[in-house]
Amino acid sequence: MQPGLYHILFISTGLFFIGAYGFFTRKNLITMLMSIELILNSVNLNFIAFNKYLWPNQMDGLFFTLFIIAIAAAEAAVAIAIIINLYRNHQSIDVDDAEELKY
Amino acid sequence: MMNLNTTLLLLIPFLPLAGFVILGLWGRKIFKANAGWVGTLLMLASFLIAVYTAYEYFTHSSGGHYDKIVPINYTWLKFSSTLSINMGIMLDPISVMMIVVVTLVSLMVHIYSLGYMKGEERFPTYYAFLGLFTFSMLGLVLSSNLFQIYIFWELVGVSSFLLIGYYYDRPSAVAAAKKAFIVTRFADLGFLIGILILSYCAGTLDFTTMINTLTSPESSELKTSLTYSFLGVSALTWGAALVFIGGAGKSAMFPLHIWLPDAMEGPTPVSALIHAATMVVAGVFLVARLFPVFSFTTPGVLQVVGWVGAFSAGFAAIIACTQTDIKRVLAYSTMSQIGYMMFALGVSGMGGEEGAGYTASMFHLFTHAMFKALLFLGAGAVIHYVHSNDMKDMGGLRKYMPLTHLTFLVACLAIAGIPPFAGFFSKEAILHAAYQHNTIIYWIALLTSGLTAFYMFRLYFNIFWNKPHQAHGEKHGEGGFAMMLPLVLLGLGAIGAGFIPFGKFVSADGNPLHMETDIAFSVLPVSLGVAGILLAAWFYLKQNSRPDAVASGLNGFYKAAYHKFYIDEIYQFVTKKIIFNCIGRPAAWFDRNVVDGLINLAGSGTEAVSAGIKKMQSGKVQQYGMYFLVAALALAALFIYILK
Amino acid sequence: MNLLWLIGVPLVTALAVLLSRNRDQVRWIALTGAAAQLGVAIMLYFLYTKERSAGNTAAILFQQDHEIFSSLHIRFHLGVDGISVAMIMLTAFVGIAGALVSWNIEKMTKEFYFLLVLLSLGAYGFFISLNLFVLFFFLEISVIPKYLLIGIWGSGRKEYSANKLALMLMGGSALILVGILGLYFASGNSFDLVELSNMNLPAATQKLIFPLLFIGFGVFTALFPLHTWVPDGHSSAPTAGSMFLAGISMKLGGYGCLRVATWLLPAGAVAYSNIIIVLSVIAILYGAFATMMQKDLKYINAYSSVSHVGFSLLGIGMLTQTAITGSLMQMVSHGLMTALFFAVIGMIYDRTHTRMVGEMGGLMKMMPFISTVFFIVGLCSLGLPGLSGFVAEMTVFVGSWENDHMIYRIATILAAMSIVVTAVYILRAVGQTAMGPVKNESFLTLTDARWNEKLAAILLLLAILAIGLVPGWLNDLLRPSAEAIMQKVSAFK
Amino acid sequence: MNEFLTLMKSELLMTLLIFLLLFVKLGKGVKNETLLPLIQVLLLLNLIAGFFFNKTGNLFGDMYFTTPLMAFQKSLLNLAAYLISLLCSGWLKKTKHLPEFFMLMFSAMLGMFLLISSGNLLMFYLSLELATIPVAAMANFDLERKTSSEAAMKMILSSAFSSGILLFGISLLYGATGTIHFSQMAGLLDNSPLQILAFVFLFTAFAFKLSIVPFHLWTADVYEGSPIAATSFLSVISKGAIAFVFISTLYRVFGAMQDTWYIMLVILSIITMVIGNLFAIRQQNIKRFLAFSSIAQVGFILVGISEGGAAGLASVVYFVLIYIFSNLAAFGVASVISDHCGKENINDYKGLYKTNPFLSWMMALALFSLAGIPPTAGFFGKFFLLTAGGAKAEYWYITVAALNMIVSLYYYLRVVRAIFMDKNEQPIEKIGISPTVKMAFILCGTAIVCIGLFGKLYDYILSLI
Repeated sequence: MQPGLYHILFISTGLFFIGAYGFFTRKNLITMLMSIELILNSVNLNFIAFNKYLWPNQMDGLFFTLFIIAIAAAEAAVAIAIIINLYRNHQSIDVDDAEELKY
Repeated sequence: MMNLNTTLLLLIPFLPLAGFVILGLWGRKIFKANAGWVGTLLMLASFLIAVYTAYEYFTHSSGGHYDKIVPINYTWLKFSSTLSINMGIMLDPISVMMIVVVTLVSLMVHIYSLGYMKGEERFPTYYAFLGLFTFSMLGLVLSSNLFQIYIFWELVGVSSFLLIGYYYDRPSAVAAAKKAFIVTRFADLGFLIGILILSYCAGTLDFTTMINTLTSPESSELKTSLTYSFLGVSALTWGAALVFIGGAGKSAMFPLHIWLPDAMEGPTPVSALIHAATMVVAGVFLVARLFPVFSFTTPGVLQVVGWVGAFSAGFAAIIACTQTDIKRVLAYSTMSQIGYMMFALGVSGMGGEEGAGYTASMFHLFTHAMFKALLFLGAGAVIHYVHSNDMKDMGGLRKYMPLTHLTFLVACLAIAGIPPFAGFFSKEAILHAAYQHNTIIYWIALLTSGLTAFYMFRLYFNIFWNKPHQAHGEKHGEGGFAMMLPLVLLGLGAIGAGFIPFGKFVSADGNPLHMETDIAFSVLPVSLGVAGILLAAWFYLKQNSRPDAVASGLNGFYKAAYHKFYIDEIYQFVTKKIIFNCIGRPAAWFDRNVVDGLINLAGSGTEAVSAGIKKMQSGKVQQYGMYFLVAALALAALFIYILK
Repeated sequence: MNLLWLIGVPLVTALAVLLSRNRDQVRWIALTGAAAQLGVAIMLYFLYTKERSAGNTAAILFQQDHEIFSSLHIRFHLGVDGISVAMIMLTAFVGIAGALVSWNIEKMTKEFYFLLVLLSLGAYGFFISLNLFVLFFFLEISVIPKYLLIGIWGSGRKEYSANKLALMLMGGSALILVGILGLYFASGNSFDLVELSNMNLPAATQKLIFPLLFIGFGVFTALFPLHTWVPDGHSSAPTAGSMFLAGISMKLGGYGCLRVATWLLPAGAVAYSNIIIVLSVIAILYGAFATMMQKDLKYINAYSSVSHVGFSLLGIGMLTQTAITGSLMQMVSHGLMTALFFAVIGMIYDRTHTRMVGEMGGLMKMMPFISTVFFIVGLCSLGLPGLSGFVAEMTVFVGSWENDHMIYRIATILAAMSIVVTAVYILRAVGQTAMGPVKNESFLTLTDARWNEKLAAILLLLAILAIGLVPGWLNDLLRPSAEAIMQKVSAFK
Repeated sequence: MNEFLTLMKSELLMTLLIFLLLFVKLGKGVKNETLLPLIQVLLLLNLIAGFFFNKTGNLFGDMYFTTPLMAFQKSLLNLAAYLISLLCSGWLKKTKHLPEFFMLMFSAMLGMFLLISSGNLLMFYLSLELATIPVAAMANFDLERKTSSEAAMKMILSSAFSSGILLFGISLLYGATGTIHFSQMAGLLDNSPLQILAFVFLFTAFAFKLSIVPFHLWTADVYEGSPIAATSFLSVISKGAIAFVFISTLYRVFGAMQDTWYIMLVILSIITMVIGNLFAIRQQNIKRFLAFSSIAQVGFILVGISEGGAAGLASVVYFVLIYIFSNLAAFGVASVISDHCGKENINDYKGLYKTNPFLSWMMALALFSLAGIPPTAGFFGKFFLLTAGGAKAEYWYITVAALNMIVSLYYYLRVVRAIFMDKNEQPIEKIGISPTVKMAFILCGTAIVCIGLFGKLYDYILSLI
């Protein structure tokens, strides 16, 4: 059986929420970043699926995916740099250890 | 026609005003001790013009009938084409009579004070206030407009306040001044509302027009006004009654009389001027001024006037018998005499013989001004000498102050209604009028006249006879010439004023009225008066224990009368306990705590909410994300499922 | 006359004050500015009456119109009628008196005078603007100076009072803002007062917008129950601050209630007149009774202001020509009177360092001038004939009585009852401070008023007497303009 | 080619600046004292250049387009950047990596310029990330400070999460319409549930950047932790740029969904004003305080945006212009004081007037302008926003907005009160202000007082639309 659009959308939505769940629950900053990657990947799946099933004439979705991957890398680079600096200051990459700023 | 110069007329009130302005602004710096002369000379001029005016007016009747003349009428404040407050001068018999009385008594007081007030620190201020008062009183009696009379009414009140409170560092004087002002103010509230009602009904504030409108049965204003009513009483009746309340306040009628005895805190000449001869009769004057309206349109109110007057007359006379402060005795006697004038108006009709009460009332006003001023000035001389108001500190003064003694005796005889002194004629006329219209009032008046003779001679004997005088030895006790002159002049007035054919000049409808003296009728009142005098002599001529015995015999009643029937206490209770505690304090509390509290609550409530939601900003980035996603999904759900 | 003078003079004064170098310069510049402004105001009066007597019957004179934000229909449209002229003169008198009594301010003199001038600038602008936006702009200008004047130079719980005042006035402004925008949209985009007054907006719209504007302006003029900033604000403010607050700022509200709310929304005014009457009668009586219990002179005057201002609101609520004239007279009269009252209280406080009536007594002995003025103002407050208060209150009463219905009558009578209560508290205050024995030995060395204080008091007294003795001129000034407003209203009665 | 140069002028200049700094960095270390004035001059030139040769046109097959209004918006951002470089010069001089800071800032601005001009969702996403990621790095610029790195961490994580959701929305939008070009997309929108879901997700990205409640939670933490220059940048430039983009996206692309977003804006603007105000009341740290105040300000901007036409657009641009001056003046004062003694607490400001009247008046003026009190320009800005927002005659809506002005006045006055009225034994001592900073302050102050009184400006903005 050929997988249809809805199957893929189902998976991508699942991925999205798994990513979100990870972002909300994991305390390690790196893992949180990875969760965000999951969200981005669900988006990538969406784009590709839409491009293939609904609008196969143009490559918009595909290109978008490529850009997302690239930007995600850049974002991760900056994020990791920040996390490293955070580690220097806090001696920890646990998200709950950095909560001086509140209320 | 008569030869009246309007400028000259204006000078009558404005000369005293000039005295007020000049002495008020520069008295302390420039005139100092001469301030009295400035005031007196201005007053003298004013008096002379007033007499001249009166002469001109009364010698130019049109066939015995005296018209109302309004030589000056200046629109002061215009409300609508018909309704405006005018400042004018209206001459008619009563106003002309009044300007003479006012300027005369004022002049006497001015002269008298030259001696009496000599050396006072605020001597110029005193004369300034006298000027202000005289101006206001003259303005009042000359008013051509109902609102004008109210304006001067208030000014008279404030000058009375100033003069009562002249010794401003005495708390009792300040309290008395306040009381006088506030009580009369309370009555003025009635007056004001009365004015509003009457002006609305008549469509004008002008006396002449108003009286014409409200007394001619075919005028449309009257017809429509009679259709208005409130609580079953017609609007006009309310208006007239309220105006009378104003008059009753100023004239110290029961129950608004409580300020008058306290007002004796002022310098004695002031009491003579304001609280005996002029200001306190303003209420009588007011009723007389609007008499046609009272008489034609609201006879019911006139009944009330009669009863209130009669009751006050008797009531005050009883209290007067028990007081020991000589000025208070005089104050209650004033109240009693004004009661006479009031009920005389109350029992009067409008025209011809019916109007005898009106003429009698005015006549009594006139003679009373003479002898009551004289009594006060005499009492002032006594007080000046013994430095006390209490009759217990006096006695046997006849040898030390013979002139004062003599004039005081004349005045006492006059007020007691012994012929041929002035009081006899006017009182007789009043009793006559009462006899013809209302027997009960007549009997009250008769008894009161006996009481009057009693308490006046109680006063007289206690001051001049009774126990021998000790304190000052052989020293001569009379004041200077300035103080004696007015006594003599007023004494002459108290003797001679009764012989004026008053009815020829003053009557309710302007037509001359012949007043006969019925000897047979006079027997009863005169003998009652003589009885009163004899009784007083029996009690007080020599020091003895009879008064105390009688007082303890009448225990409860005497005490009540001595305490002025506790009216003051009732007022105290109402003001302090009810108004202050039950209205003022709660209002202030309510404002600070409830109204302001609500406003503050808005502030503190906001702060509380703000503190309550601070947890939302937890500082945890994961929670932020959660809010973010939930909010996004909720928004989407809202628009997809609910607000399609 | 070019009305720009009226805002030009204070503007120049403000700048000059900012640029001046020392305290003396500041004071003299401010005084000169205020005097010049008084001159301009009086000149305006004469030019106005001249124009009127020459037969110019236009509702609003000396109009000028400049574009600002043309796309939003915001124009710098100025003009005056009798009401504005009267208010401008009031402001000028209070302004110069305020400058005079502040002569001895030590702390931050420059800033003080600058704010004072700014405050008066707002008032002048407000009274001459004929564009709702400009009017609102000038109304709002005066909020911050008030806040700073109280907060910096005040006494007592000054920060609290300043905050409360600023926030409550801001609340009022917020309602006004909504009302103005409402008018703007309802009228098809117009801010112009003259234009709006000639439009007959649907009655439903008027009834919707009227309360917003009336309550908004009502906050400024101490409409019950939104008056609570008055006692605190007035009592904490420095002398000149209180004078400006009570003498000018509260009048902005009254003027707004009339000029904006009533004039533009006559149907609304008619619909709500009963409520206004009830509220103002409550304010009159309740203010008077609350005053009776006060012990601090400034609180006494502040609460009595609530009561007195109630008369001008009552006049507006009554909606008769005479009542409105009376209401305006009351605004002018109360402005002068209360400014003088605060000035005198300030003078007393400067010397005795207390404002508690219980601690004073017999001041007449040491300061006859101040005590006499105090007494005269008191008399004005209790409505003594010959002084301005009487004329205004009586006009309100007579005007109110013109209304036929029993409710109006009863309201008038209730309002009139306050004259007794007023007498009670005024005489109490005067009796306890100026009269009676001297309670405090140290007071015996106190001195009477200085030249600047005397001048200030005399200027205000002259104005009070000018109205009280010869009210005709003020009546003639205000009545035709009140009539113009009434013409709009009577169509809906 | 010619067209390319003129139309993309702002972006090209920005790129030029970035490369210039890169070369500076490559060469021998230039001292901050010499570099900073240079950058300031360059920024001024950049600002001036922004006012010339502005045309309408598009490039790269509709991926990029510009109009004079957009050029004006970019100039406003340039102006803000120039002011920041002046006002924060105290901190900038002390920072170790000055060229890097400006490089990051210019990159972010380049992203914003492209964002404003983007005609395509891809372009939009790319430039949005370009406008965001460098700012996170800027937030981390006080490398040794714990709060700074915490702020940066929160910023980068939140924005990454937000862009995830944005992308999910974009993907759905792509799925629903089959295009990523704005011009084509506008005609294809039909309010289907999928589109609404996609739109809401897209909307959250704007909401996040504009800090609309409840997407605002990162704002206060990041503002407080970041160095003041970064905070000013975030609160003024970033917000202004996103507001411009937001409004043009809503109007041009999602015009068909106006019914939906109008209600959304009404709801969110009210929540934003209320919550922003309520939080601002309690704040002690001046930066955090200004953060919440700026959230409340955004609520007002939303009121203006909700109008949906030229008046809304013009009033927002006008307001942002005023907001730049007002907010930067406030941040400027905070920055001067913070540099001098490290005090950022409102209580430390007590008695400031005694020692520093100039700064005090500046702060007061700025706060009054933020509160919308005349004669400051803020009054005009707020009034016009409400005028625009009230056009639908929803009285209760303007009433709520107007009532919020009272609450906001309350907390602005708190600062004024501390400065002018409260007593303090040890107030902040007298601070010497360098001429450039003073000039910037005077510029801000003059603008705050005069912009409103100079009415033509608003008409000019309107004429650009």
